[in-house]
Amino acid sequence: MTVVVTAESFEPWEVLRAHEQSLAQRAKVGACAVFVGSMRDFNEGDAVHGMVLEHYPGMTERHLARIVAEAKARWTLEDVLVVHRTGELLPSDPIVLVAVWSGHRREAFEACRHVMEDLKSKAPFWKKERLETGVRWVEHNTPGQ
Amino acid sequence: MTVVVTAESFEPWEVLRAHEQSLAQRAKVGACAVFVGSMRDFNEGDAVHGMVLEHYPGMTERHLARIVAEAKARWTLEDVLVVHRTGELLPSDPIVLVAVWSGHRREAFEACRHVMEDLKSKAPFWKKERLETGVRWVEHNTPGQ
Amino acid sequence: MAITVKFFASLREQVGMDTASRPCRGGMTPADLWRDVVADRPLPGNVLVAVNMDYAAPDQPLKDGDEVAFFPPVTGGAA
Amino acid sequence: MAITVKFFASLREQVGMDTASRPCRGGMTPADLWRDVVADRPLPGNVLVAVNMDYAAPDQPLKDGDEVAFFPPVTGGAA
Repeated sequence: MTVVVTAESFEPWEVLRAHEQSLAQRAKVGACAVFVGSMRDFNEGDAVHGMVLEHYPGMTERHLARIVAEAKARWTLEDVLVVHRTGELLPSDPIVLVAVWSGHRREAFEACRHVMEDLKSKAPFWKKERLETGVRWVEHNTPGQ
Repeated sequence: MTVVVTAESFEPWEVLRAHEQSLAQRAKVGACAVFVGSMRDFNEGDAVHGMVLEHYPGMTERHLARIVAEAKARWTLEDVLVVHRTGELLPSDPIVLVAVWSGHRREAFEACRHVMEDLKSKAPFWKKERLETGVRWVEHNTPGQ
Repeated sequence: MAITVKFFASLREQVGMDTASRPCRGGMTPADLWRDVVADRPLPGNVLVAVNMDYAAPDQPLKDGDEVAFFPPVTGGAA
Repeated sequence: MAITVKFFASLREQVGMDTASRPCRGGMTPADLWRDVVADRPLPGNVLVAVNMDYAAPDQPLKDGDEVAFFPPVTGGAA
């Protein structure tokens, strides 16, 4: 399992291609479920020109690793990959990637969605949006389930 | 929306990278959910060395397009991509790719899973496995939900 | 004109043909067509029927020019 | 030794500091620590507390050397 928190832009499909080459037992994998969250150019009715993603270094990595470990304990998974951006982002930049490899699709779907919801509700990240008229902190998350 | 049925091997992450470049409104997309199904080297306790995927040309494309259209009517989606292999496969070859782009993660997750389950239960594909001892038709699908 | 019949996958191997053609009789159904083409065994209960590439019931009336397919439960997608 | 205090995001901007340090008193809690550091306003009800990078209650007893963080509801991930 791999957790990456990075201030560098990342290309999710290239990250997935490279990571999959590293899987020890690719022919045990029948299913891979992936989620990619990216920055939209609008939110709550306003045009958004950019974003700063702040986080709590140390606690972030610790909690992402715990979320992934909990998923591996609950489902039968071959591998899990989580990548999360920090720093300055522009519209359509990838923010988060969650990928789960498993023998069967049910496990892959359920674990991927669970890791994503857990991450949103627990991992210490905060978004500050740059609007036409100034900046604002995002106050709450949209419900995902 | 795009549906591809192909006898050629495909690289899902490269297909996704290329397809995403074609999205008209990338900055409207906040969420992308993807499922990739690939060939395992075991099934029902037996080692599987290869597989032939037979389909009903014409009906396959027609039903995949209908499944995608139903998903677009039910959820607010920016785009949907479905790719399904036919012909001779080897272990770890990708079989199916379903990708859904949406403004929000709930829609992307739900639509991706729904399209995948619909595809499995309705699209006219049949798997014939090559075992150590000969060939056998796969008789039924594993439940996904 | 006539009715085209197609068989797929394990059913194709069992009946020993992939395509056939039969004249259309008034009120004919896929079940009737099966009896015309596969004389030696009844239509298995788990076999799926498509008429003109849409799923159909075995007792749906057919018309001249229809394409009828018989096939086993589908097994595409992933594990 | 002492207790390290960290503030993040909008809370960091509101209290006007990102890090502080305070001596540890016996039986001290994060709520006590907040009063020591942010004299002019009470601990907001929606503020989250972490002690040594684990979520904690505002009344959990602290010990010397702990790192205490105060921050608003988290908003990572995707739309």
